[in-house]
Formats: sequence, structure tokens, C-alpha cells
Amino acid sequence: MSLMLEPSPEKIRSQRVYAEMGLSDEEFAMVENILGRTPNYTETGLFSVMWSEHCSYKNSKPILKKFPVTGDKVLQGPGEGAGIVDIGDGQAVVFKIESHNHPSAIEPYQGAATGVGGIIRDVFSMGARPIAILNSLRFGELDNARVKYLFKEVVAGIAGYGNCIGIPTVGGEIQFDPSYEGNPLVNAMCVGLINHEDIQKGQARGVGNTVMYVGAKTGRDGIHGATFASEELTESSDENRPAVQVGDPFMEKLLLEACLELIHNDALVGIQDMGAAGLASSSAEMASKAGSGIEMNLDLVPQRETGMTAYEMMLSESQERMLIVVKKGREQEITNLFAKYDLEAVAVGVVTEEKLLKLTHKGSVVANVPVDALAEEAPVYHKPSSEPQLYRDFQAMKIEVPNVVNFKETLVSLLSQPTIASKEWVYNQYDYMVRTSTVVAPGSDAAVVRIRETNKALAMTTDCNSRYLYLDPEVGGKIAVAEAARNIVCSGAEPLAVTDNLNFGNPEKPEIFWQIEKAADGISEACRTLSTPVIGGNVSLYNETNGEAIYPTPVIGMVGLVHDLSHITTQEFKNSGDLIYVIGETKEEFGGSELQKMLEGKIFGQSPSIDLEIEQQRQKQLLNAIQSGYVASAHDVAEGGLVVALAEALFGTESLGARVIVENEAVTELFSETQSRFVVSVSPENREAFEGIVQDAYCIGEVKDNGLLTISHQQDGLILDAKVQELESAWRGAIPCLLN
Amino acid sequence: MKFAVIVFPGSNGDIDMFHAIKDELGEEVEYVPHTADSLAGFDGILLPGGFSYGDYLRTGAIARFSNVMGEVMKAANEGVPVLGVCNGFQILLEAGLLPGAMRRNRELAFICRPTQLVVENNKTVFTSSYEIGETITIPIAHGEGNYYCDEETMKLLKQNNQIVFTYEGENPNGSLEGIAGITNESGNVLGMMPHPERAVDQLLGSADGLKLFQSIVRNWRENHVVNA
Amino acid sequence: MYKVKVYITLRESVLDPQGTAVKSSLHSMSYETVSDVRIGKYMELTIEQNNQDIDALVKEMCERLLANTVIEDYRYEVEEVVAL
Amino acid sequence: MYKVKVYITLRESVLDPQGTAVKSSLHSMSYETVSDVRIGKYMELTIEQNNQDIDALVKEMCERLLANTVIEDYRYEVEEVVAL
Ligand SMILES: Nc1ncnc2c1ncn2[C@@H]1O[C@H](COP(=O)(O)OP(=O)(O)O)[C@@H](O)[C@H]1O
Ligand SMILES: [Mg+2]
Repeated sequence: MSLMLEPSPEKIRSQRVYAEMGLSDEEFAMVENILGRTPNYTETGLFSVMWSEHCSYKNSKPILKKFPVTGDKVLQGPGEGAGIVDIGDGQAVVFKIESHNHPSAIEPYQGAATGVGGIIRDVFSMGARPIAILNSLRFGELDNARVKYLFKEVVAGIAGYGNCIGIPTVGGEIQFDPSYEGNPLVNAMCVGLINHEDIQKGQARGVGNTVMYVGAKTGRDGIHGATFASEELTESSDENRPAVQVGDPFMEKLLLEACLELIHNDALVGIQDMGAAGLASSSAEMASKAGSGIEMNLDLVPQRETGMTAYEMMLSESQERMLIVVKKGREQEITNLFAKYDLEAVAVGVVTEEKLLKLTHKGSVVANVPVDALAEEAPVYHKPSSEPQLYRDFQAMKIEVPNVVNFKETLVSLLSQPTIASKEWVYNQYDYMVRTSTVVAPGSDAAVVRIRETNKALAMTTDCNSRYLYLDPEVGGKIAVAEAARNIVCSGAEPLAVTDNLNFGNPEKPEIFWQIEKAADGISEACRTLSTPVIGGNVSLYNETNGEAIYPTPVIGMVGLVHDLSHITTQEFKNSGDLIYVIGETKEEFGGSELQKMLEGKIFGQSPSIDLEIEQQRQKQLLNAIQSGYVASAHDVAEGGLVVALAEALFGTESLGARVIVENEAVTELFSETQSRFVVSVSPENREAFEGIVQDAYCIGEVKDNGLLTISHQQDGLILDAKVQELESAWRGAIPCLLN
Repeated sequence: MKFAVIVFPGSNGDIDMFHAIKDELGEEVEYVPHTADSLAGFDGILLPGGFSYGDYLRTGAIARFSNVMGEVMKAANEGVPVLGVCNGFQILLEAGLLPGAMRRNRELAFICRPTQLVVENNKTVFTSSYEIGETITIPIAHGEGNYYCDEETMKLLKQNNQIVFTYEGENPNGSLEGIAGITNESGNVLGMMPHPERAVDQLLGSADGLKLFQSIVRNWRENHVVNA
Repeated sequence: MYKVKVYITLRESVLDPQGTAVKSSLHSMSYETVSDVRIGKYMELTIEQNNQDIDALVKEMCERLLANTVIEDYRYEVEEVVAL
Repeated sequence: MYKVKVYITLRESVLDPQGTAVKSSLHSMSYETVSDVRIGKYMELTIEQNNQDIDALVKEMCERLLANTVIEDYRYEVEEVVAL
């Protein structure tokens, strides 16, 4: 093993070593100013990771300020491992979303797996029992070997981790588009349950208390992962090897069970997972939040490899580790608790009065820096923003109604588009049933997980149609939130709150920053109108390959509360003879639609419009009708328009069919992607009651038992007549077929 | 009747098994850790699904050496009903309580979905409440359920009527002869890949698994009354 | 001290789905001359002892844990390493 | 015709959860002298060709498919088999 000699402070400054670690000249000067001296190598490393975008949000802080973060049910907003919302009966739901985009581009299996592992730790470090996982994925088109490989391995990695740890993966979403070819997105969300009294904070309180390290040993993996996540992917990123870690879901399962036992022990003061920037961020943040300091002896840190330096230990992103603070004198008790699970818990430091992070290694002080400087005082940048010409061009375009000759063929082709096609190939690899609480499995609008020993359940979803955002980030941002809420409402739940993952390109480009700002404005407005505060989230910038940014993709994760199990509703039609309604009128809106992309090979023009007041009223009325028991099935109208929604409502039913009559221009009626619409079925005896609650509901047909989807136009007569079976096999077969 | 649910490090179907017995079957049940020295007082032993020891090396290979397994073997030899589901089945194979071995699924991917099973033998303590030939809906969730044994063993399995469940229709994992579950020669040890404990409540899609547990209880009661 | 290398392969008579999948991937990448692929495990063990019959020891570990002889074959190589 | 043996191991600084689990299992089976276990893959390829540069070919297959060099190292041995 070669012993690398660390550069001296002098050399760090004169040879700009800090620049390689990601600090700018100005930032390095700030550090010198804070310390009153030039930092040594370890200290420079600490600042570089803590001031990376990933840890400090230095570019996105002004943006995050826009979000509404409070609400009468919010128990914990942004700022801790995960947000928390009250669900009554002394219980609360804990959830958060996180990205692992860059590691997944390089080592898709482990990148995705450790992404799942990380978000689970965020949830159980709050003291919550994780009960479900979701994800949101973006890939290039499935037409080349590399994308297929990434897709297969990412799915396998998510399955590998989630299945092993025994938390059901119950939902998610996937979109395919060329803009993600070199930079796939892998966002994972975890939902947990907690009793109010068990809520933990990541704080290092109480001078003299003991800082303990628990879980896996530290190795040289993922050093500088946080900085890596804050840079663009380039041709040479494949060489950036150590930034990828191997996950150990078995270890995490043990850690999870041990930590959930630990939270009932009154010796525990604070707990935080070691995620991005590992020991550096967990120690600095825990101390900073508590207004204290931490002194650690790095010789005591459990190490997997020999000869590790202080720099390496502090920056390592080895997985499955936690930092805890316990009452002085109770260390042995904690060590014993962890030993029951075959885990190490080792005292590595103490909480101190002065707000310093002081590290010793092999008898000398290797770092001594103010914790607030690391955790709180990263510079904040207000990046310049400018409206792109492309946006103005899109806004000026007048989109014609596409010319569709054969409705049935067009429908079959739409159903075979991978973004619309069945995702069974994916979710059949996920154990979505473990813990036997998944009432609505993947495949319907939102997943529903029951809460044992109550009559309640939680509905959850992730959504974001980034095509709309590409055309118009503000409107697209609103739509992303509205769509998530629609999915929650369709399942019979009341939307509670949002977690978001802002995936964008390089914020240093004014046109990208403009996208971020506009998207955040849209999301904020929608969250306000729909009363779903943002309780946490994550930012992933620099998603570019060779200078090309991904579509703006602020993924929305939303959780809703099903007040009574009898409210649970799915998207499939239930009985022959039920009436089919569409809620909401349809306009000529094809910008960014699946039909446009399929016919033109690209998207352009204006995105569909949205009126949030109408959205909110409609959702309220539909939920009311569902809760009153008047709705047999409910499905939101999304990609592909009404006809795709109708087909999806027939898939998975034994042999139901639908006969539908449309009145207006047929291509628009069938394929437009106008927002705020739903397809619901209602049994004839509930007709009046349903119509009394839901305005803007138009009866368009009837559920049949003939296995056929037939659509007639009032003037033109029969325009589409298809066997559901034929449609369904096109829809089910599309992804497996593309993969072979 | 009192059941033990054995919990290995990495088990995750233990909760499902526990609730199936307690909430749906209404019998007594306790978690028993892998370190336990005794299974005295338990009338039925359940090895749940999951990824014991991460399924590292081979599924079930490491769990098979857990302390409690000595007791499980003893109980099996004494005729106590032992049910291994999924990872539990894999552990029973590794322990030699059932013949054969598991390979990775034919398509190499984990599969989670409902399957149709045919009850091939209803003359066991696990299946007597089913009709012979009955088709039931029970979900699978595994990456290695592709059962293998040599020809000689297969002949014996058939001769002794040890094949209890097979997959109806398409074979999901490549398992020899579509085998989904087998017993030992004396019929008191059953290993199966599908999860009956996940099919005990219509709310979650199927309650066809409940009869399996009811069979165990009924047979135990009968024996118990006769012996008493 | 010994360094032991253990090779575990599926028995000849057992179908190797992983090998088959890798072979067909190689073919689709136009390495058509690859006519067979078998995939097994490779383990490196470090054993800190000198006195005992190392062969018997390794064999026992293979039989008991490292291989499942119902479907797998194993072989191993032992190298003695002299501590400096 | 060639018989090629490929050994794929995790890079030295990469965590090997399998190896760790096997080691601790061996310890609890009282093979305490086993101080390290690393687990990798072992592949046997049969390649039906003679003309080309076999080394370059195997290397290419390893880099492109058989190993992920982000976390894995590989090495291989080539043996020429003369058809009878
Ligand atoms: N897009 C966002 N919207 C709202 N809150 C956010 C967003 N991104 C990050 N946050 C919040 O900022 C806090 C710090 O985030 P982060 O550093 O990602 O936490 P962690 O250390 O768990 O990864 C978290 O509470 C997170 O919820
Ligand atoms: Mg939907």
C-alpha cells in the first residue's frame, strides 16, 4: 500500500489543492477567514464536502425558501432526516425522498441499492418503523444496450436492497426520454410510521455526553461522494471509482431493528444517520443543531481497512452507519443492546461546550473547526437567472390537433410506449407484499398500505411529468403536485403533505437556474392551494452529460390518509352496468403529450394549462363522493389522455368492456392531456347522489361484460372498436419486448 | 395449539407469519430467536421467509447452522409439524430435513406475484382441509425458488407422495416438475416457496392460505384428543 | 499461514441459468465464438494456522458450508505463506 | 478452441458483505483460524476460435460485460485445447 503524503496547508493554498476538492477561490478565502489560518488537508476536506451543493444547498437555499412548510398537522418540517405529519391516534407518518443519480449512472446496481439504503436510514433515524418504499426513475430510450443495462440493473438494485431488508416497494414511476440517456435519475422515497412520543432528533445535546459510532465499519468507499454528486458527469466519471459504495442490506436490517429498540432506551439523546459526507456531516450537523461541539478520537472509529487517514475516515461514505449521542455513563448498556444484533457500538467522542469539531488521530489534533461554519455558514449563492429563448418560442407556438387516421392503431401504439406501458416487469421484481399490509399493490394510481390495529391506511405516490416542465417549468411544477394529489384522491385518501426531489441541470447556467426558480414557484403555489405543505426533500443538480441537461424533473412524493379502509378505491372498473363518467372538460392540449411525442418524435409548444382552484374543488368533491361510497372506481387522466385512462381501467378486470360516446372533436376528446380530469365508474343506483356531489361530471358511457372497448362519436358513429385483451397484451408486452 | 415462529437475523416474513397465526387463525404464537436452546412447549414450528444472514453464500446456508436448528431437527424427528416458507424452505433444504436444493430463478430475477397452485396431496397434516386437485391462489416472492433434485430423489418424492403443491399454468421459476412444495418422507415437515401466510385475508387479495394453517390445527387437535 | 483458493461450480448435470444468460448476452454483443459459459464462485480464504492438516480442514469447511454438494462441485488450492 | 478461466473479485477497498458473513459463520462453527474471506466469481468460457488475439478478446469481454471495473477486478487464464 502506498502511503500518500498529505499536502501541507501552504501547498494546499499555493497549488490550489482545494479546487480539486470542489472549493472555489472565494470559498477557500472564506475558510481561511473563519479559521484565522490556512486549513490543513483534513479541514479542507471537511469544508469541501460540507459546502458542496449536496450538503449545503448553497445554490438552492433561496429556492427552498419559497416552499410552504407549515400546516396544522406538520410535526416536523424540513431540517431533520425526514418530515413528519400527524395522522391522529398518537401516530404520525414520516417520509422523505432522496436521489442517487450519479452513482447509479456508474454502478447502477449498487448505486440504486445504496440509494434505497440511505433513504431508509433517514426514516428510521427519526425513530420511525419504515413501512414502504417508492421510487421515481428516468432513463433514456430503451433502444440501446447501455440504457437497457442501466434500467435492468437499477431495478435489480432497488429490488435487491428493499426485498432483503423486508420493506415493501409499493410504487413509483418511470419515464423514458433521450434527455436522461447519459444521466439516469434514481430517486427513492421511504415512508415510516411512528408514535408521537418516539420522535427523535439528530442533536448532540448535553456537554459531557458520549458520542457513539454504530453499525458497519468504515472503509475507503465513496470518499467525496457528496462532492461527486455536485458535479456534472463527464467522460472521465467512470474513473471516479471510489465514489461508489457496495450496500449491505442485511447489516441495515440489523441496524434498523437495533435502532428501533434503542429509541425506547432513555439513555439516547440524539441519533442521525451517516449519509452523504458520512462522519463529517453527521457530527458537524448534530453539534450545530444542538448549539454544542464534538470532540472525537478517530483512532476509536471501527475501520475495515488499515492505514486510513483522518481525511479518509471523515469523508468516507461507507453505508449502514449511524452516529448517536447517549447519556454519559450509559455506554455499556448501549454497546450491549447493539451486540444482541451482532453490531458494534463504540464510544468515539464527547459533546463539548465550545462549538468546535475537534478531531484527534494518532495522538495529534488533525482538525479543529467551528461546527456552525461547516453546517450552517456555507456561502449562499443567488445565481443569475434568465428566461430561455426556447421557452418564448414554445409559448408562441400554436399547436394543431394532430391528425389521427386510425384510432385503434394509435391507441395500441400509445399503450406500447414504454412510458405508458405496464411496469409489471419492474414491480414484479419488488417484494411489494412483505409485512402483509399492502392493500393496493403497484399498478393502480397510488399504493395503499394499511396501518395495523387501526381502520386507517396510508396512500402514497411519486409523480412528475417532466415533459410539461421542459415546455413550461412553472405550469409543469403545478401539474406535478396536482397529479400526485389526484392519484392520492383516486385511491380514497386525503392528501397530507409533500416531499420533493429537485433534479435539474447545472445551476450555474442562468437558463437552468430559471427552470429551478419557476418550477419551485409552481410547486409552491400548488402546495398552498392543495394544502399539502413540503415537509422535506432533496436537491440534485448538475444532472448533465457532456453539457446537455436533463429535463427539469422535480419529483413529487406525496402521502395521503385513508380515514377508513372502506374508502379504498382502485382504478379498475368493477361491474358491468356501472356508469362511466369523465370529470372535467377537455381542451385542445397536445404540447408535451404522449401523442405528440409519438407522432413527431419530439415535444414542443405549450404544456397543458392548469387552474389550481378548479383542481382543488374537483379533488375535494371526488374525495367526498368516494368517502360517501358512491364511486366504484376512480382513475386520473394522465399521459395518453382519456382513451388510455379508459383502457387502463379495463386492464386487470376479468372480462369487462366499456361502451363510450364522445361528442366533440374526437382526437381531442380521446388523446388531449388536459389536466384536472378523472375517469370514474358509478353504479346506477348511486347516480343521483354522485352527481349531487361532483360538478363537471359527464356520463360518457357504461361498463359492459363483453371484453370490448368501443367508442362512438355522436356524428361519425363508431370510431374505435378493440378487444381489451389485445390492448392489454400490447400494454403488458411492451417493456419485456423492448428488453429482449 | 402453540406455534413458534423462528426468527433468524435477516428474517422478514416473521411478522407476517405471526399475524397470520394470531389475528387470522386465532391460535397462540411466539417469536423464538435463532439463539434459542429449546423448543419445548411448541406444537408447531414455523420457519418464515426473508433473507436470513442476507442470503449470502447460498440461501439458507448460514442460517442452517444457527443454534436453534438443532432443536428444529429434533422436533422434526419427533414428528412435530414443521413448516418452512420461502427462505424457511431453503433453510430446511440446506439442513437436509428436505431433499434437493434451490437454484436461482430461471429468468434470474426476483419474482413477486400471485400464483395458482394445485394441491397434489391432501393427505398431509398441512393440506387435509383442501380438496385433492384444488387450485388455490397464493403469492410467491423469491429470487431462488427453482427447485432441483437428482432423478433418484425425484423418483422417491413421487413414490412417497411427497410433492404437495405444484404451480398451475406457467412455471414461474423453472422449478423441476413445477414443484412448489414438498414434504419429508414422514410428512411432518413441509417446505414451500409460495407464502400461505400472505394469503389469509381477502383485503390483501386471497385467503386461500388459511386452510393450510387450519389443517395443521385440526390434525393436531385430533391427535391430541386421541392421545389424551 | 495459508492462502486457500476455493472454486465452486454447479455440477455438470445441473442447468446453469446464469451461464446461459451471460452466453446469450455475449452472443448479442457479437462474441459468437463463445460456445459455453459456466459460472461459479471463487473464494479466497486466509487461514492463520500451521499445525493442523490443512487439507482435511478445507475439505471439511467446503463440505459443511462453502459448497452444497447436492448441486455443486468444489476444488481448492492451498498455498503456504510464510510470515515475514 | 480455448478454455478460459475468469476470476472476478471485488476491488480491495470495496466492502464484501458476503465474505464477511461467511467468515463469521465459519467462526461460529469454530473454524476460528480463518482470518479473512473474500468471495468473487469464477467463470469458465469455451471459445471456438483460433485465429484472433485471444487475450485481447477475453480482456474486452471482461471489461464490457463480465466485470464492472468500477468495483471489481478481474484476471484470467487461457488454455488452448487441441480438438482431437
Ligand atoms: N427540495 C427540498 N424541499 C424541501 N426541503 C428540502 C429539500 N431539499 C432538502 N430539504 C431539506 O433540507 C434538509 C437537509 O437535507 P439533506 O441534507 O438532504 O438531509 P440528509 O442529510 O438527510 O440528506 C432536510 O430536512 C430536507 O428535507
Ligand atoms: Mg395516475
